Amino acid sequence: QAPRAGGSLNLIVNPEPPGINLGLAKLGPSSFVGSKIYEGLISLTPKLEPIPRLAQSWTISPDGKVYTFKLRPGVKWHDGKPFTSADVLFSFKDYLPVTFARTKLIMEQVASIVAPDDLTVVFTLKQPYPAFMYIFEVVGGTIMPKHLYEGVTDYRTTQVNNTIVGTGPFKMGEWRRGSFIKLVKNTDYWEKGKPHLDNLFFHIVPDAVGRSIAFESGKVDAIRAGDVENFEIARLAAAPGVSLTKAGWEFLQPVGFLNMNLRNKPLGDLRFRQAIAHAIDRNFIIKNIFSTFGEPVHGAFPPGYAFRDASVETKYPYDPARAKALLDEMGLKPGADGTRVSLRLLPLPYGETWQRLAEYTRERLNAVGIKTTIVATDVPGWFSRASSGDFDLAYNFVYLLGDPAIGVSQTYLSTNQLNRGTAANIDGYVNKEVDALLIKAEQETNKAERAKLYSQLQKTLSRELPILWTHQMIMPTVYRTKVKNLITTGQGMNENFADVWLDK
Amino acid sequence: MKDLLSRLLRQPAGIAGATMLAFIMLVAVGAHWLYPGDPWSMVADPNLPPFSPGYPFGTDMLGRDVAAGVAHGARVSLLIGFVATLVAVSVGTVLGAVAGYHGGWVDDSIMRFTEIFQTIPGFLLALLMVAIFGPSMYSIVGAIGVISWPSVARLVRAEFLSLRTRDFVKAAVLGGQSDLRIVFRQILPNTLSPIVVAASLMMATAILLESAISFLGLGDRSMISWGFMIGAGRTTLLQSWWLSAIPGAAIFVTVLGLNFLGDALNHALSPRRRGHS
Amino acid sequence: MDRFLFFGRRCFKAVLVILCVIAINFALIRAAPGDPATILAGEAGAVDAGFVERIRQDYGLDKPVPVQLLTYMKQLLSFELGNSYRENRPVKDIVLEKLPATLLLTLSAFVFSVAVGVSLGIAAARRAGTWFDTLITAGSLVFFAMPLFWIGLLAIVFFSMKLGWFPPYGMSTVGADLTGWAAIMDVAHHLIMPAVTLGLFYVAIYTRVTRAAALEVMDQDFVKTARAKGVPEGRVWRSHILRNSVLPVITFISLQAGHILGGSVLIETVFAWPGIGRLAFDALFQRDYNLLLAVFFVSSVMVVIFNLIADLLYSLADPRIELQT
Amino acid sequence: MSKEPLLSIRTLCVALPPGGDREFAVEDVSLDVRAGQTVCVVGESGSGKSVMANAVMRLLPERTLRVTGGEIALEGENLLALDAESLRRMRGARMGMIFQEPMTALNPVMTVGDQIDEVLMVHGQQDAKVRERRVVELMTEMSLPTPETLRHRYPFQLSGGQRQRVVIAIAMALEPRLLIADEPTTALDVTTQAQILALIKRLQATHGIGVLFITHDFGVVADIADHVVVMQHGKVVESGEATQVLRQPVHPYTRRLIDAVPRMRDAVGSAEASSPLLSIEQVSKSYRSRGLGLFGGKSRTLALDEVSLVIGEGETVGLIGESGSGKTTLGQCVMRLLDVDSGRILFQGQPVHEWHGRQLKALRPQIQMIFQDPFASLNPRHKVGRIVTENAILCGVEKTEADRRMREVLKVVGLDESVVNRYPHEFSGGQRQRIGIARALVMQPRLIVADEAVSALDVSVQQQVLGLLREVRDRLGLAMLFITHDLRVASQICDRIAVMHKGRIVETGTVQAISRAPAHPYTRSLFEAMPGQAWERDVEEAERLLV
Ligand SMILES: Nc1ncnc2c1ncn2[C@@H]1O[C@H](COP(=O)(O)OP(=O)(O)OP(=O)(O)O)[C@@H](O)[C@H]1O
Ligand SMILES: Nc1ncnc2c1ncn2[C@@H]1O[C@H](COP(=O)(O)OP(=O)(O)OP(=O)(O)O)[C@@H](O)[C@H]1O
Ligand SMILES: [Mg+2]
Ligand SMILES: [Mg+2]
Ligand code: NI
Repeated sequence: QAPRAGGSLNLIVNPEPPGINLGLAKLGPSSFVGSKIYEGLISLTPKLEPIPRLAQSWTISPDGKVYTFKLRPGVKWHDGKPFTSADVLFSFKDYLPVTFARTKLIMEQVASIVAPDDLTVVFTLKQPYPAFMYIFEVVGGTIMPKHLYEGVTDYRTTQVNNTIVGTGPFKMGEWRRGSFIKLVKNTDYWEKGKPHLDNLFFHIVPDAVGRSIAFESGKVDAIRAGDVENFEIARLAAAPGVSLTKAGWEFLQPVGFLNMNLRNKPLGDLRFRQAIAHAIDRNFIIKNIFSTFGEPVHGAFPPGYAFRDASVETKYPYDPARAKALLDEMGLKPGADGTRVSLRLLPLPYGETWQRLAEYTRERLNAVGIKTTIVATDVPGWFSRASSGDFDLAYNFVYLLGDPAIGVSQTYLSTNQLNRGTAANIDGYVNKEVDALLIKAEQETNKAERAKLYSQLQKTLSRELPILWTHQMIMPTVYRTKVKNLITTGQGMNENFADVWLDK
Repeated sequence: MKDLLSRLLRQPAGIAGATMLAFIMLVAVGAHWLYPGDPWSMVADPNLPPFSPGYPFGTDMLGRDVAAGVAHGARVSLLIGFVATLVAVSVGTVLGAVAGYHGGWVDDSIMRFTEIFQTIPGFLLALLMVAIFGPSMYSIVGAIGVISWPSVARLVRAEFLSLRTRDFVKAAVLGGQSDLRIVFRQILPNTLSPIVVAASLMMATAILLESAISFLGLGDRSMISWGFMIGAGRTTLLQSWWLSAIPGAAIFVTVLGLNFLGDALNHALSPRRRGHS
Repeated sequence: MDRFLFFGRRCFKAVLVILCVIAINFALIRAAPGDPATILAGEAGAVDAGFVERIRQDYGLDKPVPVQLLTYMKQLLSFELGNSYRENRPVKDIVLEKLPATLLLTLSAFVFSVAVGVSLGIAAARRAGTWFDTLITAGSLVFFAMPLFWIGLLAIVFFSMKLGWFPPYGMSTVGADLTGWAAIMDVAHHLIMPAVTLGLFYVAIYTRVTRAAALEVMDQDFVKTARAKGVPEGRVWRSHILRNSVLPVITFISLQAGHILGGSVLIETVFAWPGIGRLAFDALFQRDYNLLLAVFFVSSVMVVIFNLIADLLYSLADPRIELQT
Repeated sequence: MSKEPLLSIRTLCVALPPGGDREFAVEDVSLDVRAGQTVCVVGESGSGKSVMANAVMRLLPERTLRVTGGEIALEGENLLALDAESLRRMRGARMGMIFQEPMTALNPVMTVGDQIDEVLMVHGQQDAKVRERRVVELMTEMSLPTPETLRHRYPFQLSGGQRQRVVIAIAMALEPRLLIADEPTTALDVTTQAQILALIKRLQATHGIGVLFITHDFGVVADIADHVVVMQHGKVVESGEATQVLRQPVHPYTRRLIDAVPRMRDAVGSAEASSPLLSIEQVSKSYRSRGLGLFGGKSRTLALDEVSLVIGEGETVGLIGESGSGKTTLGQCVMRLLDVDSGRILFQGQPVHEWHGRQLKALRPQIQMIFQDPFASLNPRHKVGRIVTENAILCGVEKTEADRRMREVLKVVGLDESVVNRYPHEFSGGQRQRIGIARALVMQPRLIVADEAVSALDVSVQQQVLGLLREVRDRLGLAMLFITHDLRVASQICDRIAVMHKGRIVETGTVQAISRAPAHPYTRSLFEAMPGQAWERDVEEAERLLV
């Protein structure tokens, strides 16, 4: 079927992003909108293989240290200026390291970046880093227009950031704050004949019920995972002319888990953590709290993730009796009211589902004699408590970002503990062997060797249980069937939508 | 007192209000007996609709009994309403009394202070305070109290301003009574009826405020209150309407009851009772 | 002349009150756990050491709170409200962008509730003691007793989903690109549900106040005098009872100004109305200090202006009132 | 005079709602008002005077007060049978009414001109110019000063007398045949009252209207009535020509009422000198009231202007003067409820105006007060026992001693001991005033200040309380500062009177001496305005002849 040109696609962005300058704002909503305007050097297939975007082709030296990108010729910024290797240099050397901590961290591995000509960029690493390619997708490696920033010193706070100029298939149209963001077709897009759509509208609806009504009443054509509560998905998807897909989250791959503060007694005791693991029914969580959108996990590497080795994992099935036995064994006898020990649980303040998960956990833990109090906070309070280690238990989730070197290491490295964000090792897990494995595996270019290292890592982690992994989050996207090519790559809804078109 | 009660119950609004509140109170008191155990415990299949056998109000997403939640929630909601009102009324009464009795610069400064709190949009202030101290029963009660006292203070002040010029106060001064005694023994008892009326209405407002705070996701997750139930259940409005409709109805009945009672009290206590009833 | 002086004094006092409001809010906001830096860091997921400190320095958050307050006040004196940490734009722009929506919403709600409330109150008082009176008083209470957001949600489900009469959310039809009259009608169409929902809550209040006031006025001698003059009943109500009954309503209005702004937080959330109520709520959860302070500032100013207008109205409606501060 | 009555009321009955103290507010009342005649209706409070008047205007609240029988005819037309519209046309045009309170009888938010204008307009005068001319004309006729500007004022900007004139202007605007006046002068002071009465008389003479005049003041009746109707408990107990009823009352109730009217000739004054108990020396007092202006420019009212007065042991001094002359202020300075600005107050030679704190507390029991409004002066939440003894106990009197005193005092004021467990609202006005007196007496004071202590009471009750005060005073040898605006009342109890005018004491002396030869022009006008003087002289004459 040949794509049909024209039409507007109506989407929901929630919450309203603080800004859509993707170089600066990397949060979910900003990426969702910004990824239509800005581009990276590459994109990723569902199997996470790189696809050319601003880079037409690339080569990696055999020792894994030199990455040479050939850029696409004839690409123009939305303001008509030509896109060149200088922009790439500017983005990775100057801009992103200031605005985005992850890029800054990874750039520390880079020895030099040079541009031999207008259409070539060469990155030379200090040591091999096989995950390097992943930093070039649009969100992590947003290419910013150098010409706008001439003379600017502070990239993070300059007002130039409010000028939205990218190379993507859509241009900034109108942003009526609190109502909608409108993007319009970039008629000068480098891929001739694309994009198919004329306009993109991102509706802003702060209330969850309002969002599901927005979809149901036909005002919007697609909703992303998290826009409505999971239990609404089945009903919405059942309507005629509506489809559901679970694809498009291959790169982000979120995993939910329970952080346990190992610094606090008795959480430092492995038996106690195991008891907690046995006290919770992952299947119940997936079925009743996440409305079947999830898969149980028993280790740091969920199904489908690179280098996963399920065979080495220690499993902790739901078994309250076993949990009690472990607690007894530790000498934590129940008191008169059945309480063995009291803990504080920090729920993730991201909507009712996570709150219910906390309530469920509290009930299950209470049932085995671990008296749990929910310490409610708002989002900033949560960030502040979690990242400073002020909790006993805390629900959390992270994006695994394609490669363990980027997505996993941060959570277990003993050198990356407090006040470094919530994806860090806030539990205070210290294991020299794990540290060594992580660092070694990050630089290992041989895939088989690397797999072996990670296999070892998974074994240790699942045995020591520094974190209680609960489930891999399955992220449903519900959309009207008339929307074609909505999700085609591993970037999912963060793809640039050049290929999307509307059927009659 | 007996007289007041009989006057109260002579009005349809009084009867209606008293009946509604008595019923709710009965449920609140009897919650432990009606639904022993923890209302949070997951006792049945999730999402049972109302009138399921054994679960007249159905169950929620985790299989908790909604009826048990409503019964136990009555305790918490009434408590929050009551304590918040108590806080507001005590603070407001003391400040209003001092301002109204003393007059002059004391009155002026207290009224300026009150004005400040009336100028800040109350609900936003409440949200801010709940966010600061973390969502808990105490912070919610405190926040509601803080935004409610100014109206009590104004009311009490106005009463005091008019009462302090009354001759019986002069008589007390001539009898050598101290200011403190005059305020508390002579004037305050006479302001009781408007305060009681205001308190009954304020309690209704407090219950509504708590539910609004919960709606915005700042409720206390360790106490089951109606506000929490609505807040937690509202996203399921299209799916399992009863999760928010039933506690909503409970709030409705209580607030309506309190309002009826407040009206009836107002009527029963007002001196110009002749004519319209 | 009197009015001019009155204005001068009122404004002077209002400025003091607002400065206090700001100081209180400033202290409160800073007492909240977490600051813009933790949020930025938290959202960035992974950060390096020192990142948070650097942001704090950038925003001057590392200084003691009193110093920060002083700096802020100085800024304020030159009508400078600072930049939003999050959006990295002047908060003035952000607030001004959303203020009209809130003004439109609250004023419509307000006009609706006063108009309906006063009419119902007078109607009830006129037939005091009858079933009609009971019906009105009890009926208006129904909406008073339901949580505001709950009425809103039900209204959306019923009037938008089931009947399709009104758009379920937003302030205008997205992507319709309407201009002129059509655009105004479009906004009006979107406005009806939120404004009525917000207003319904206050209808009960105004109904009661008006009814009580009218009952009181009804008994007064001058009403008898009017009747003894042979003034027709309709005119007795209009120019004697009504005019005197609205006085307490006006007093109440000024007391309600702060409330109605608070109510708009809920309504703006439920109906996706792009106003400053919701903005404040978001700013609070992002610890966007400057933005939040600006919203508090603007809404306090609004309340003050509202009170001022109410006082002026009062002094116009009641010649006995000498303008006092 | 024509034979046909203008207004004819026949066997009128108005039922009270169930649960009232009697079945009918007005029962079997019949009376006639003829053109050019003034019919006065007298009777104690609650006797049904107002209800009757409102029944004529058909202004009774229909739900609570229903006319159950009888007829009311105006110029032969049955008012009770009229439909709403015809009734409306009738009101204002053919019958007008004046109410007691001039403040509340006018719409506070409408200019007085508009209010007069309205009556013209609703009765069909569409031409605004014509109406305007008529408004000015009417106001001039009512002797209102500068009608052109005055008509744009609001009621609160007018004095009581002026307001009442406006009300009369409204009632007279369409020259009705019948004017009903329900206590039109009770709220006014004597001089203003005299003016208003003169005005009504003049209108009646020039327009030949019939006036139904309700009052409880026999002085007023004597001055204006052609015909008198006496009401008690809703019934007419006596009715007849004014001279007849006033001189030879037949019904015992009428006689009682007339006897209760205080008379100047009973004046008890004595100028005996005794040692001074209280000396007020050159006391000044001003009130600050906050004015407008950016920083609150203050304005001052000088309420007391270098006032001097001496009260001897056991002496009663009356303080007389029109409203606002500073009487209350002086009383409050004496009682130390207010601080004086300058001057001295000596009590038993002690400079009490300087006292504060403990010293003042010790002084308190010695000077006590009896208040004007007996209800407002008793805490409605306290039982009588507590009200009477509380202050004494707080001043250090033993509980048992206080109780003993209370019993004694209650006997003195003529109250049963059983009252101690009741609340103030369970008593009549006269009883309440006795409770107030008992409270003062329990403290065993040396001086009592009575501020309008009998003004709020009915004439008959007034007489009782005055008698009681006289008795108590004589028995206990108390000194008294008796504040009143009623010369007749003052004459009943005061040894001397002091006349206050605009913050100054303009004259002092015994009542007899002053009334015979008032020195100050203000005092003279005060005496002249006193209603019913002719009648009093006549009565005295008659009595002298009898003897
Ligand atoms: N609106 C009313 N509803 C019920 N009872 C009333 C009403 N107005 C008057 N009454 C009763 O009717 C009786 C007569 O009252 P009315 O006002 O005629 O007395 P009055 O002679 O005018 O007394 P006053 O001298 O105090 O004015 C009283 O017992 C009073 O309580
Ligand atoms: N609290 C006050 N503040 C300001 N002015 C006052 C105050 N009390 C009285 N005045 C003024 O002082 C003057 C004297 O008042 P005062 O009450 O002593 O008069 P009065 O002779 O007792 O009058 P009345 O017969 O009406 O009781 C009046 O002009 C009055 O307006
Ligand atoms: Mg009367
Ligand atoms: Mg006085
Ligand atoms: Ni004749």
